[in-house]
Amino acid sequence: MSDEMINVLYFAWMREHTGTASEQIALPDGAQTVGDLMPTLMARSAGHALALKNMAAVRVAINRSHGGLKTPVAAGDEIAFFPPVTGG
Amino acid sequence: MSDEMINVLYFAWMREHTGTASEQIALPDGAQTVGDLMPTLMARSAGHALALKNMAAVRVAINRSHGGLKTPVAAGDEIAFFPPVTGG
Amino acid sequence: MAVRVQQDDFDVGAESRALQGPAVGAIALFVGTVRSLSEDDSVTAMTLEHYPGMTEAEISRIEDEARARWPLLGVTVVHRVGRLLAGEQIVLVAVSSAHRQAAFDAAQYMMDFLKTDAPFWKAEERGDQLSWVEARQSDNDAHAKWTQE
Amino acid sequence: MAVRVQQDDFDVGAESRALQGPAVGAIALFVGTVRSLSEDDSVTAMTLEHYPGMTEAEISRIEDEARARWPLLGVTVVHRVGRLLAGEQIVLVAVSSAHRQAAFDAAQYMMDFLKTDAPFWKAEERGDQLSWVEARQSDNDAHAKWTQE
Repeated sequence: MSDEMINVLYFAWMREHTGTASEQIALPDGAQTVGDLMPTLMARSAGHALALKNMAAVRVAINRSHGGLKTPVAAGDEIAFFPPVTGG
Repeated sequence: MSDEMINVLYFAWMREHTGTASEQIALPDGAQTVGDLMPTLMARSAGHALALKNMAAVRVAINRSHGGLKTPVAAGDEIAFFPPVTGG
Repeated sequence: MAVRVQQDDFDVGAESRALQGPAVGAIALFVGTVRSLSEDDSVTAMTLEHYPGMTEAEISRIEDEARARWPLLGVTVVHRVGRLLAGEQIVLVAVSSAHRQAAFDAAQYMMDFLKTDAPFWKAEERGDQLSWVEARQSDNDAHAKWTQE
Repeated sequence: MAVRVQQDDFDVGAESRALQGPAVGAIALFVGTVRSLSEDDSVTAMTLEHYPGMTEAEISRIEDEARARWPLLGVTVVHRVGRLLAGEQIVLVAVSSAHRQAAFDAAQYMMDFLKTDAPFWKAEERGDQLSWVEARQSDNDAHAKWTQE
């Protein structure tokens, strides 16, 4: 494990499943994209695994811009996971 | 001339040209459509002739519904002439 | 009343609130105002003439056609007449529906038909010059697009 | 400020007035409200969660895209967050332009993108049950139509 950290946010029902709105995690060794984070995140709890198991139903933002599993990540990034939006 | 009357209205610049907002005229003998009224109306004054000379630029309403030169007319009708509308 | 032709100004907020209701999810509103600046032009006021009786009938007909096309919950049209100063409100079309697409489409439809069918005429004041506004081809085109669908 | 995310209610009339100006001829406004009745459904309140910082950035981006597409004079977006009762106002998009087509199109464009891109989530209350609202396919379709042009 590197000790470079990223900040991970969860919203709406994903926040309820993971039990947290925000957590700091170490950037996994060799992780270059959002997709590379998934095994680490899903291993954190049964709730995390449930929240993240169907990524087709999940949206991702990197540093407050919409992205996806292939978006690059780096230390210090803010990665947010949330359901499709329902405002307006 | 029959003594059956129609009421003729003019709006906007047509009112200014004819010098009148509203006039009662006798329905000309044999007149069946708005078009049949035109010679009689145009003969009323130079201003009427000017106002009505280019009917492509004029709109007609018969009893407060949009119509045209071929719309039937009958005694008691209200015939209005006006430029293309510019409200809203 | 859904259709009003009046000299007095109107309150967009009050008209919007009046359209709220338990089944309403969307309110689309359009406000037309007296433009004083356009290109090198400077309009200080305008006078709106209309055809009393026909105006209300035409707007009600346009409302009926919009209600036949979209599931509307409420419709309000207010059109001012008489002399209006630059910057003043001229017209309000406000429509409520369960969903936004119907509200937007109906408001736009009603404005497009109002522009071509409702018997109003504008005369603009520039200094002490009064001139009748000519109809715009773009308004006929906007009307036509609804019948070509 | 053109984009506001707030708990407080907003005044549609004041927002409309704030967009008036000498070159303005058209103001298009959209108000979204909390629907309490839909089919056999009865919603008493909803809570709106959002992603502070990203929300404002996304709405500003949507505004920039609308301004690049249409000649707009003013844009206001207000979106409420927190707990809202049935019938309350949720969102306002208001756009001013010289002419109505630009104002209507831009208001609709901004609502369509706000619905798919701005990070808000609704949880509805039915009695003491709270449930997250699912995204609607029709909102994705409305978004898609702007990119297919």
